[in-house]
Amino acid sequence: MKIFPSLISKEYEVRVYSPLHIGAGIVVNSYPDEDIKMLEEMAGKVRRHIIEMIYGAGSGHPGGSLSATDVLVALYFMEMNHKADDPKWEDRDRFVLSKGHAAPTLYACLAESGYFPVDELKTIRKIGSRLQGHPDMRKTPGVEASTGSEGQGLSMGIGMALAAKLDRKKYRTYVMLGDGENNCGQIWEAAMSASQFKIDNLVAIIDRNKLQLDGPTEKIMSLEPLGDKWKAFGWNVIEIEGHNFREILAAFKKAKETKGHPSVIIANTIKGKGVSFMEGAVGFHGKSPSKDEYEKAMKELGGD
Amino acid sequence: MKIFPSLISKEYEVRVYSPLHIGAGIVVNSYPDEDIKMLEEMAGKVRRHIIEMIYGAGSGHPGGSLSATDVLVALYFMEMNHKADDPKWEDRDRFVLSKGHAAPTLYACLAESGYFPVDELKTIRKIGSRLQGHPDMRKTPGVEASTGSEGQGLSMGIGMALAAKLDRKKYRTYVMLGDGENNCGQIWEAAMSASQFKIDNLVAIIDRNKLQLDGPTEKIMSLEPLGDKWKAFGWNVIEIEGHNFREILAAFKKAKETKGHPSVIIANTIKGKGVSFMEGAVGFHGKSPSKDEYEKAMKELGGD
Amino acid sequence: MKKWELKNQRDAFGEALVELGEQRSDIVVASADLSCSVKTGVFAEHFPERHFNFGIAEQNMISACAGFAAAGKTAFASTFAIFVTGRVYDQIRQSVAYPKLDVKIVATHAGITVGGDGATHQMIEDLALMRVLPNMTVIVPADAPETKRAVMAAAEFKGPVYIRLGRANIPVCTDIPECQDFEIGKASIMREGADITLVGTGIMVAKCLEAAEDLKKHKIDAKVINMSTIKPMDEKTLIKAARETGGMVTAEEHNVMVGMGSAVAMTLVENFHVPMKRVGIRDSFGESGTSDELMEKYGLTVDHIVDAAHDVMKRRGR
Amino acid sequence: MKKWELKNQRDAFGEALVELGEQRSDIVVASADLSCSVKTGVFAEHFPERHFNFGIAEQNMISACAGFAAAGKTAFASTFAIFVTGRVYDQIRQSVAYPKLDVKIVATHAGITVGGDGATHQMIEDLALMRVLPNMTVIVPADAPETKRAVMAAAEFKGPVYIRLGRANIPVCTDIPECQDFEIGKASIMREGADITLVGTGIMVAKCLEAAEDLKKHKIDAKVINMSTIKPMDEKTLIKAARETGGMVTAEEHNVMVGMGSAVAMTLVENFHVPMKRVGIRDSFGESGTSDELMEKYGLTVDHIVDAAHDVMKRRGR
Ligand SMILES: Cc1ncc(C[n+]2csc(CCOP(=O)(O)OP(=O)(O)O)c2C)c(N)n1
Ligand SMILES: Cc1ncc(C[n+]2csc(CCOP(=O)(O)OP(=O)(O)O)c2C)c(N)n1
Ligand SMILES: [Mg+2]
Ligand SMILES: [Mg+2]
Repeated sequence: MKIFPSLISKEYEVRVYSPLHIGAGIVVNSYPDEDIKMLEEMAGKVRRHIIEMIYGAGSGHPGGSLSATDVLVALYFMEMNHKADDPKWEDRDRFVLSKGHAAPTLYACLAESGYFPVDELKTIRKIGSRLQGHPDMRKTPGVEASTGSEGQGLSMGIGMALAAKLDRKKYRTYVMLGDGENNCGQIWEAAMSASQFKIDNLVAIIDRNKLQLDGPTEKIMSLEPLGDKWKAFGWNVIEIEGHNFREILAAFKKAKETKGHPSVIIANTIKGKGVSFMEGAVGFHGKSPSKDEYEKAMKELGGD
Repeated sequence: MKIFPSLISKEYEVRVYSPLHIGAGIVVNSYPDEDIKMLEEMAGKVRRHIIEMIYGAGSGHPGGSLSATDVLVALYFMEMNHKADDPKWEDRDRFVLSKGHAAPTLYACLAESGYFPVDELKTIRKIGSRLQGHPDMRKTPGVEASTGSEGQGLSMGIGMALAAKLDRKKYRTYVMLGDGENNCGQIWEAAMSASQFKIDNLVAIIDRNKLQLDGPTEKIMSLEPLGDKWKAFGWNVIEIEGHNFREILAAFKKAKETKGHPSVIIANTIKGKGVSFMEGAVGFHGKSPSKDEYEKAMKELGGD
Repeated sequence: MKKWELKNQRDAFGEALVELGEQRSDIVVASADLSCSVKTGVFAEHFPERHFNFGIAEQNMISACAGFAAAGKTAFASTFAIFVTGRVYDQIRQSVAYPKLDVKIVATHAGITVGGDGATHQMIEDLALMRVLPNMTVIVPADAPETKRAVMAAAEFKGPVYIRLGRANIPVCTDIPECQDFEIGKASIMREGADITLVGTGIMVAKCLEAAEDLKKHKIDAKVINMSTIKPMDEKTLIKAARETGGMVTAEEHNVMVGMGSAVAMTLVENFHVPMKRVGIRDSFGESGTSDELMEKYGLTVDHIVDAAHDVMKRRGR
Repeated sequence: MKKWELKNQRDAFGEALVELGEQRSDIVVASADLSCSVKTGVFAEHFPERHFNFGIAEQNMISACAGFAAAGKTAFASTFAIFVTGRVYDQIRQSVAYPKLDVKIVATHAGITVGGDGATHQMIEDLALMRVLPNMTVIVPADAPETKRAVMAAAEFKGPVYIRLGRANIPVCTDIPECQDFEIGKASIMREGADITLVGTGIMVAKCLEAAEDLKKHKIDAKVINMSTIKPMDEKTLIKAARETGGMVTAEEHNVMVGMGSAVAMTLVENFHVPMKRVGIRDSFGESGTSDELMEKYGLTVDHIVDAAHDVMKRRGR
């Protein structure tokens, strides 16, 4: 499903850093401003859903949900082939939200794509709901993997991507990781094997918001030089600004062009993006806003 | 304990590759040939013990035991401060054999150091023995950590090295890893944290024998560029020929001089080293030799 | 119904850690990017140099604690129950339990009372995992004060200990003389009774006490046992109670397949078999919801205990 | 004593995999640097493109198999029991069991019969770990032929399955009509008897049969049940046997704290309680030694079963 099909064949321009590529660095393309604006509007809508969901549930993870929003909007409304009216369509691209605590972002994208009524979003975390606190592939249409325990999604993506190759299918698999999640050893097991198996139909996206639960990643468990780590594990590394749709889309394109290696997109983001007092605030990793905060957040996000 | 104390203050010469060091590359020193020869003779003795133990037990891991021999001999008979008559001496250097299946090498070094009678070596893997199939710190004097499930020893070493710092003790911690063991995610969790905690009293040694259980590492789960991986994880990387005592000792020295970073020594070795038909033979990863093979091996190793 | 005072087990844990830190310089504490939630952060504030945050790398944390212990420290490792048991079972087994090292694993956010986070965060199997491990001692304090006593006792004890705590504020029920001297391996009788024994652990102890009140109305006089050590189990107290009351109900916020109740069942069949019934989660994962909704849905209320007791009485023809 | 034919369960597993590979193109197989030992290598020879060796990275292997299953494959993941249960418990839980994905975990080298490698390689807790997992089916075939039948049945079955195999060559005891139609969840009665029931699983089934012969000499007529599915447990057959014989002995190469015997105990106390005794490893790690020495030392011989049976008979006053 391409919500904004007009974008597909357009050119766009962006700087991409891709160590495995000779001559990589600049991709010249351009998207019409008005189409990018449509994506941006969708992102605003998704962010408002996130705040409403978490406020309504009284718990959840706003920070990492907001930082991941633009990448997910780009995936669901532009990059991925998928059909809301046929969630199990065999040829659909797969998305695994390895950082499962950003479930609100995923649910908002799925609802806005038409997998279930937007109205159902408010049932998140409530008993009996199809929208669990962390993604549940058995309960929610459109959710491809059950996640929540960090570190496992990239491996799942590897299984899916290898299955695509076995079945000679064209679908691609996208996995979003938290940056803190890069602490998990299993990520590096997966990284090593994806390169070993030459899984070039797999794209990992790191939501590089520089915060994990207890504080800044570079203070808790330093990740830098992060790109060098992935490169040394055999990946094609693309580094972008993760709130810029032109860069996000360029990165997906670059990844698609890369053969023989898996690609990782390091998306530099801001935790809590879009809500001033949540931006870069470690306290909003896993806390629901108060009533005042809720109202202020909605206003900033252009809600009424 | 320095079995060959005459070596301690001598100069030696060797090429060392150490990416984190400015000006690294060459360390000029030299050891008297006759002292190196004594280490070589001890290595021969240890290798003969290994073959006898595994043949006597009818099971065990000759390949990785033989490749690790020279590094362990250098540690136990030259590099480490330890006392066989006081195994719990507080200031002793620690050694963790993370690749626990090379237990025979460790046991031979401990016995030859005097921790227990050399004669006891033949009880390995027998019921009631203090010498278990994999190292058991509760049963065997001199064994610092219980290992066997790969991937855990570096983390243990981190705890020991941090404890030394807390206690303001000078002892150093050495951990030997298999190269295949680098597949384990926990190794990379440990690698990341050792660098985060700036544990410069910790040295990891990778027995880079290019084989894991199912075949060549580069075929099963490719590790290269291995040095780049460790460097990207914040380690001081030293690459040496792991059967050359001059290089081994120079590497330990180089590691000791490195402040603020943990050091990893990639010791390029030959699996099965010293027994022609075991060298590079994947079949001898975990198989005891037949009677004929045993006799041939002992002969090649200078046994009678 | 008695109005309980509510307190948080995690706070009690944090408090105990600080006291221990003051008393003993050989105490070190390890976290895994959840130091605020599990209250090791409180220790970190007081003793920053003895607190180590391993990030989201629980395996490394556990084996590193084994290294600490091998070097003479008493190490506390703490994070959510879901991440400090199954995620690291092999590390606990090989690095800690097998060499009997002095590592204390304190799991918070155990059980379905975790609430909204859902099944992926609701650990209902940890007692099985820790019980089956040779050399492991397993403690489930009934409330906040007992948590503090248990943590202090665990620090005193030489060897691996697992302590299970919840997330929520829970009733204080151990403010009675019988519970003041916490002894590992010793169950406490919270209420005497002659007709049936209710054995609770953790959050379910207070519920057993409430159930006993309820049963009194039906002229059933229930003994209540707080089984705060799951392993080693206080078989003596159990067998005595079985003899005296002739029937037993167990209650735990855990999968009944292999939890405290199954340990009780084994003790009974091999020693003095009486009819019993287990209250607990019947072999299914949890889900999102409020604590109370989930306790109701998964069969963990006072009423469930009362019903189970009636059931056992009926099987005995009474 | 009957002279048993000895066969290897791993060979049977390899054979079954190749047959499955031929029958079904949706079968994929994953190894973790032990493909030769666990016989997935045989499948790899026939179907190299459908075999994936994940190296010494068991966690990645399990979650990747979940990904395979999510994409429509039936995935077999196999390595030593010690590395494919505790090492990856959280991965099995979250990636496989919770979403009920079609992943079959085949563990070889379970138990102390592993021998020389010692405690670190002797998995005696896996049945507890797998039993306590909701949605998991747990199978312990008694010998090589039953292994093949179990693997074929597991492939047919939709959802997560755990199969436990040993290392050694073991007696073929299921070459009887009662065992030919392997059905998951169905125990088979290997021998009728009126005085006591011996329930064995895995390698202990043949020993129960031998024990029954021995008991005959003492005029005790023992029924023998092969409990090849540990979960779901065939409670009907168990309860019926308890009613008919009034006493029970269980035997397993596993920690008795939380194994097959404890599952049987629970069924009994909650349904029809009879005296019972569990034969198994009494909550300690193993060690290096030969299989036979270890079976003797850790209480897993025919004599141990016979003694337990006498014990139960005595408790019943017979
Ligand atoms: C294995 C595991 N350990 C701990 C947690 C608890 N936890 C949830 S989110 C989080 C921090 C995640 O940081 P990051 O990956 O950077 O996510 P983001 O910043 O995008 O929210 C932690 C520790 C978990 N979900 N899984
Ligand atoms: C976690 C774990 N998985 C599997 C094994 C089984 N195993 C023992 S040795 C070995 C191969 C090790 O290869 P490497 O680390 O290169 O050791 P070396 O070549 O030095 O013998 C494997 C897979 C193990 N011991 N631990
Ligand atoms: Mg982050
Ligand atoms: Mg190797």
